[in-house]
Amino acid sequence: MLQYVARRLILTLPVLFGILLISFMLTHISGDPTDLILSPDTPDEARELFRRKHGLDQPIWVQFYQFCVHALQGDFGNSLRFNEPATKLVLERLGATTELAVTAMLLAILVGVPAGVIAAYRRNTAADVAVRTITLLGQAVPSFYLGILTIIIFAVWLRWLPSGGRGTWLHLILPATTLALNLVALIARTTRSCMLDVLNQDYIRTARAKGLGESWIVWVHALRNAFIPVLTVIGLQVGLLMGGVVVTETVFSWPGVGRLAIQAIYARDFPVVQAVVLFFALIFVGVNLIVDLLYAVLDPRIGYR
Amino acid sequence: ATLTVAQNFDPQTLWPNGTTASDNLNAGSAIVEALFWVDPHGEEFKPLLATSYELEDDTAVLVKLREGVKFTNDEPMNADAVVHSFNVFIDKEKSPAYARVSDPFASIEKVDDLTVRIKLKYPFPPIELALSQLYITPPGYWNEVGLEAYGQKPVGTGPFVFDTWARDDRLVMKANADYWGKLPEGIDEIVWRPVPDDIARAAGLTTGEYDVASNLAVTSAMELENNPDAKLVPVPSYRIYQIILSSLEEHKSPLMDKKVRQALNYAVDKQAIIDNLFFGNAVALKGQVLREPQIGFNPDLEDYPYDPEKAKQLLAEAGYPDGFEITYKFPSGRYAQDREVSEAVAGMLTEVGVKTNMVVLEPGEFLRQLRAKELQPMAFVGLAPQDDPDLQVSQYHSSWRYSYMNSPELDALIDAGKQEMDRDKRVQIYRDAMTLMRDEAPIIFLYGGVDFYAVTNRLENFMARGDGRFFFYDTRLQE
Amino acid sequence: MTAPLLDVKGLKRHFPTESPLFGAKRFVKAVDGVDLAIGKGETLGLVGESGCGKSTLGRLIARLDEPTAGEIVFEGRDIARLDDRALLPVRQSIQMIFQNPFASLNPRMTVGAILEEPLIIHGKGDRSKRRRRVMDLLGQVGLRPDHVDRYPHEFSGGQRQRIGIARALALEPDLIVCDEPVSALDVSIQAQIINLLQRLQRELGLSYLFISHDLSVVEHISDRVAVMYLGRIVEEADAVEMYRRPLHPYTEALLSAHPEPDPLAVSREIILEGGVPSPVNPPAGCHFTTRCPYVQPRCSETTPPLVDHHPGHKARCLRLDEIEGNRLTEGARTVEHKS
Amino acid sequence: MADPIPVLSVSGLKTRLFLKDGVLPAVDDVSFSVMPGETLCIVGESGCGKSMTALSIMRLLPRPVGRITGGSIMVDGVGDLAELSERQMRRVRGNHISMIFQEPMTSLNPVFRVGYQISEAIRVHHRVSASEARDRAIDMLEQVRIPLPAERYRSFPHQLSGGMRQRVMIAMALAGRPKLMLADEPTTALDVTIQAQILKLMNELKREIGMSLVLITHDLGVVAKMAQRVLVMYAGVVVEEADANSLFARPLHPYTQGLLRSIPRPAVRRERKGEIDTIEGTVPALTALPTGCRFSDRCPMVHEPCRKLEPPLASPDDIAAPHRKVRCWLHASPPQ
Amino acid sequence: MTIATLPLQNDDDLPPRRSLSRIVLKRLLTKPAAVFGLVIILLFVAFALVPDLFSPHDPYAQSLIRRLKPPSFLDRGVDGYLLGTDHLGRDTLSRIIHGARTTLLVSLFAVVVSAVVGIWAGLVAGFFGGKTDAVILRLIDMQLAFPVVLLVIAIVAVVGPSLTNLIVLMGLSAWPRFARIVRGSVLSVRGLEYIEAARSIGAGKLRIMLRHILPNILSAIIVYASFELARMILLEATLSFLGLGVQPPTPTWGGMINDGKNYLSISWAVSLFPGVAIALIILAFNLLGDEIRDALDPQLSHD
Ligand SMILES: Nc1ncnc2c1ncn2[C@@H]1O[C@H](COP(=O)(O)OP(=O)(O)OP(=O)(O)O)[C@@H](O)[C@H]1O
Ligand SMILES: Nc1ncnc2c1ncn2[C@@H]1O[C@H](COP(=O)(O)OP(=O)(O)OP(=O)(O)O)[C@@H](O)[C@H]1O
Ligand SMILES: [Mg+2]
Ligand SMILES: [Mg+2]
Repeated sequence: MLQYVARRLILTLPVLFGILLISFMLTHISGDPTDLILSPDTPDEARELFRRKHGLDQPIWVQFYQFCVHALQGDFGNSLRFNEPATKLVLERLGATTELAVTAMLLAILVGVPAGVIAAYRRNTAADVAVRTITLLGQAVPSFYLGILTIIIFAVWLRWLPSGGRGTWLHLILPATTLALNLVALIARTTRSCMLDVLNQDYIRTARAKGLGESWIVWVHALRNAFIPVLTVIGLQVGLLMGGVVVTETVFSWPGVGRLAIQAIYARDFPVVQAVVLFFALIFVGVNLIVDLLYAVLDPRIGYR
Repeated sequence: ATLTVAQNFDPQTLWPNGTTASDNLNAGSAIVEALFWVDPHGEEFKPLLATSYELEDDTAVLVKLREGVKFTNDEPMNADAVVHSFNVFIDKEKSPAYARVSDPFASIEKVDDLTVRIKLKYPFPPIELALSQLYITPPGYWNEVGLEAYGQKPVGTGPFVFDTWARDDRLVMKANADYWGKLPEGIDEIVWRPVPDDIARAAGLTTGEYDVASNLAVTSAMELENNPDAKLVPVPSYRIYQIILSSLEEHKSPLMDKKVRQALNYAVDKQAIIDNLFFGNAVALKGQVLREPQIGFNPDLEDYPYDPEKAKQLLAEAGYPDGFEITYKFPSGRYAQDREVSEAVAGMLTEVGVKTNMVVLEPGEFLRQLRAKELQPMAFVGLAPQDDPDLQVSQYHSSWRYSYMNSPELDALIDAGKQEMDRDKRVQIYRDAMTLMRDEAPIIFLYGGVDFYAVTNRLENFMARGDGRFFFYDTRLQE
Repeated sequence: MTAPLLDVKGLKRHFPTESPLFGAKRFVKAVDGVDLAIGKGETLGLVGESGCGKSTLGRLIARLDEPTAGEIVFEGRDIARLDDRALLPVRQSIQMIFQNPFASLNPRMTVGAILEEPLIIHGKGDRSKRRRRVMDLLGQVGLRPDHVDRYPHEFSGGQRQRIGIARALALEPDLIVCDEPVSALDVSIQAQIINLLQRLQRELGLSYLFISHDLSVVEHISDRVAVMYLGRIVEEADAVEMYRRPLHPYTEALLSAHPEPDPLAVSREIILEGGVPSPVNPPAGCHFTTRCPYVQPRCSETTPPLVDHHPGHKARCLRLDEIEGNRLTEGARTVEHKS
Repeated sequence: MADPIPVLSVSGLKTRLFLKDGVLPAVDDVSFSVMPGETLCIVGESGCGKSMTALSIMRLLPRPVGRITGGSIMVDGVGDLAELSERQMRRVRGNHISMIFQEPMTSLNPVFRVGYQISEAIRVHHRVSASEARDRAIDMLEQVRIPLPAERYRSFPHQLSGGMRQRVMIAMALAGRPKLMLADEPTTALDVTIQAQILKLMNELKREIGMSLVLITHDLGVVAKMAQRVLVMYAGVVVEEADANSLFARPLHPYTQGLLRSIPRPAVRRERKGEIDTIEGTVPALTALPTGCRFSDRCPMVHEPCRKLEPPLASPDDIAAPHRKVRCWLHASPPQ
Repeated sequence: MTIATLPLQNDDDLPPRRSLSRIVLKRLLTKPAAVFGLVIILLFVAFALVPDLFSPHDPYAQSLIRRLKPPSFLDRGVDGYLLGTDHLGRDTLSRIIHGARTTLLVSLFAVVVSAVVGIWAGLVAGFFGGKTDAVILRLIDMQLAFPVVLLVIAIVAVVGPSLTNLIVLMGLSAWPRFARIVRGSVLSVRGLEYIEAARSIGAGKLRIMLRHILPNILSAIIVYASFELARMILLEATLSFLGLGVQPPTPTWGGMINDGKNYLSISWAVSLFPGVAIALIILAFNLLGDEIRDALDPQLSHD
């Protein structure tokens, strides 16, 4: 198994390198940060000093070389805006984002999987229709809109929940729900179709022939099998989740990496953008590695090859 | 009690001379104070850490400091601290953001413990403005921790002391028990919350989570008007909204023709925009880029009236009886309702036959193009230089980085005004400049913005300034 | 004796298995040194248990796979290493009928399109000529002309297998590899297809490599039969001879285990004990040692050669002489049924 | 000694599949019974309703389309299965009646250890502790002659060969000590040598435990080897029922005759390359059955009444064979 | 030479010659869900093609006096403005009708772009396997690990949010998901006997990929595309929210929701109706996608 992990990690190296390369190029063709960080009426002399201080006056390939050398050590340089190490800025906010993303993911799984199971088992009944409707809403409502809507309803009208910020678990409810809705849709849908597949399998018939109870068959025998493809979807969702936090964190003033990222992009704060992208990629790769390992736990047919 | 303030963004640094962004300054200057400040009420120049200044000649200023003031780490606030702060301030590498204001400063010398002499490179009429932006930091602590760490955990003389800061979440300050002046009443603690979404900011105020919310969208503001627990504070902003009409040679377009530029001014119903998009909460420009109380404001000038017929006639005279097509750039998300205003203006121009190809720009790209003089031939901008006619008008000087006009006459007036230390003469120069600009119509004169703050009724005497700054001196928070 | 149509020599196909990060690569030796020959108009039956490499051998001969080693001499030419382009003419001569009539026809193509495709690929005739040929083919396999525009799912299993046969015939091949062509069919349809194959052979002079695990069918259709075990041919003989006098212990067990459809037949079934070995890790020496009732230590030491034991009857076993004499009296456990 | 009571007695069983585009009479008026210790084979080609019959007995018809619409399924000591509630039925499955399926590869849940799957079958019917169940499961594995049963207990299905998996299936089915085992083509997916092992094992176990066996197959060789009595099905109905010896010796129904002839038998094989006799045509779709006898459009001996009326399943009236039944107008007098 | 044909089966009623697309269409038309989806889609497509035929007003005609009116069937509504007006006094219904063009154009083309790239990548990866597969998989991983929104923002910020740029970018952001789906399907089809059969008659790689594999994985692709379409519509809306969407004043549904959200408390109608339009079209595509999959599937019994 260690070998498997090692092998997987080696395979991710080119991926990470590619991601760094792309993010470097993207940020550097997207404009001069001095314009964005210094006010427009700053004299040229001061601009030059700023550029020199941050190495922006060097030829692009020199910058790239420097960047690679430092990136390998986890150093993306100082944020142009904050004058602090980009890595530090990201790490400071990673906890908040993780809290939000993990909660949203758990929520999505805890709602989406049972919903999908029920929809599959009670195919074409009211429960199925309800699940499909929620799935549709999850696909049709933009999360920024949903976010604002929930703020107005639950914070302003009903006064049940705070409108934003991070703090108690009450603060977590609205952003996590908003973030989860899109995920729920896909998870429920996938679970439903996988369950439909599995419920038709011979071994389910075998389980019935043994005289096992229906709920045991559905929630243990069937779900354990159906969960494997669902897990893949969940792993891939992490990528979407990372995109989703950008919007959700902005709407709910959540002090996370997504908000940092979008501000950094707007400000062309290269080091921060690169650090964020790399961290997101690492998380994605890491989560998917875990997913792969979980596969082997859930599905004994898959060895650590 | 605790006062919670919701702004758009988390400060990048709490060292006020680190950036010019108002969200930073509002928080930073509650801890670190400047020599002077401009009172939002009277727009008057008042002493803070200094007690007075005196122009020894056109290029030498003698500043007297307040006695007995200490930084919260017990370092004394004295001439040494000012000299130290001054030297950092004029170092363009350390405080590039202030490079334009610090440019006239040449050097400083300590006269005695509470007196310093500042030398200027050239006569500089808005010297008060410059002095009000020099923030005084304790040299001992500064040298110990360095510029970056200072910004993360500043020590100053202000009414509040830094407590904790969870990035992008909350910045907590406690009242400074040893404050040299009068502490705001009832505020033991200020919590600064960054809330980027306009609606969320307003929502949080409605629910009582925030006591002060800045920079509200006009739609949210309207709603808050009916809130019994909070009051809406509209503050006319220094920001002047206009549509650039480039007349530069290299930007060939129908706008090269003065008549066309005037025609466009006639074609836009500014009052309708103000009334409908801002619910009346904006100030129509009087055909000039200076505001009513500003030095140089020309009371004799009138705005271009809304007159589409006249506009068509002028267009016809200029050789465009059927109008023309033109590119129109504008940012989305940079200014209040920038997108709506742009769409409204474009709609109005269509009525007189000018079809616009609208190009929306992401704010970052917008700023880049502004500076690179690429916002041609026509673009929506809101310029907010510091509160001085020269800083305002010199943006139309042909040598200015993003001036989209080239008028030797205007250049001459600007150059004259820049050095004129005599107030009355200076007023006349800028009035002439305004008259000239109205006629040349280098821009479509739109409106002066209004910033909206919402403040809980518990807070009395909240003061906000047209540059997005607000202060807690003299405020009172009820239990 | 004239040169056979097909002559396979020392054919090997080793599939690499997923190897660990470091360490030697491992292989599934699906086909491990097979020699066989098929004459013109002849049917060679190939039997053996599941996974012993029958299909792989068939696919190699039809050149749907590339051998690891060995020669496939077809009409005097080694086709073992030809690339796709060079294979194109060969494909006309060697065709294949697949096991599963439901999976071997593209569900999104009409019967006409399926039968016409080989003609298009090989540039045979124009549109109308091809159409006529398609109709002929349908007739040859007993389908009606109006079936031409239907989709495979509209046919029964037997009809689908006829389509598969028609496709194999389209290019007028000399040799057809039949990989279990009837095992997915109903009992009553199976006979129809076998009859059809035999009739086509008589009339077109085809040669068949007939792969099956149904021993009765193989006995019926084959001139000669080869028995495979774990990648190797262990016995080869004339069909009658093979069924009457199996030599190799595996063949013997296989034939004995085949249930006769007659409740009164006294079966002398040999039940094989012992684990079925994995093709990744076959036992040393004779591959059958793990299950052979006659096994001796020396069987694991040398790989027995495939030798003529009787004229035209080859087998791969070290103990043939000893076993043959006292078969059924020693070693082999037999079971009486219906006593 | 009184006549023994049948373990299972099915009468007039009708099973329908309610599909989107119509109702499929998958099983139509099937009756038979199984005596203690007896092996009954059901033969017939693909799609004739063999599996549906077995699944009807187990009440495991495909949901939601399959439903029993008529007849009774009496099980000794339980009553009519067709009348039981789902909860009651659960107690019958795996306890009174067990079933093993054709595909050993897919009939075991791939994610659970085989031992667990067996002990689960034990624990669902008996109040035993986990470790007791485990011991009994290992016992079962030993009974089905799996070497090193304690080790195999911890294997996952994919780690076993097809023959081993089928043994596990059998062990699982035996776990509840059923009186009756339904085996739906238990060896079709296996090699002949392995098939021989499994069939032998089933015979041995049957004798040891004293249970009855219903064996579904289409391989007449297997039938010959295993059956005491045989039920021949065609297109949803039973066309012939007889003891094994007489069926092979003298098949009565033309379909049975055709079936037996279409196997290349030693006699045919000897004149190699001769044509095998076949039944021409294909099995009709259950939705498009011919009127009259279902075999009429393929029957070489078809005559007048066959195309009009479906013959009853009855003892032949032309020969003395009291224990045989056949559904053919050749052996029954057509109604006037 | 001919061979005595075997006796024929008993199907005398010969079916007429049919093309697959006709069969599929015919099957679809018997399904209420499919018909519903089809009608909605056709309606919106008609809107997109000839918006002027349907829209009661000029979608760009603004009147600041008439702004933020509720639907005409409610109090304060203005006759002739069925779904009310937006913040600039433009007719919401007309903007939805005209918005269909941009919204469908952007989302459909973005799906097409991602499908074309993704299908090729997936086909090639799945079919050739080995090193090719490994390289494409790495590319997929790379793209998947790159947060899409960030990527699009970064690029749009540079190249500007023109319609073509948006389509290409959004399309490129989704290709790996298509590629994965296609690759998976190819792997499951590649081993089937009819692919082997095609090789045995000498069919080349391209022919096998396009004639034999692609049609058989089409239904998976169609269903997935209907899903992806929804995502594209939302992505455009999100980009509008971030100020990077389609240029104003061109109406798009997502943009309209975004404009409307600022007025949520003053006039809920502004953002509600474009939202309903999005939900409808997504529902329609989902229904149709599922039904097409069923209709294409020969395993399911039809007729
Ligand atoms: N493409 C492949 N990659 C790896 N191993 C393979 C491949 N094809 C076949 N094998 C392995 O080669 C061995 C022989 O397989 P083959 O399909 O030739 O057997 P077979 O005799 O036809 O079996 P069956 O009777 O089940 O069809 C098996 O162990 C199989 O798993
Ligand atoms: N789930 C289902 N949906 C629709 N039709 C079905 C279903 N299951 C079986 N059938 C149909 O019911 C009929 C009887 O099927 P059954 O499985 O009993 O046949 P069988 O005799 O067991 O065949 P085989 O030998 O192939 O297993 C067949 O025509 C079959 O097509
Ligand atoms: Mg095979
Ligand atoms: Mg069956």
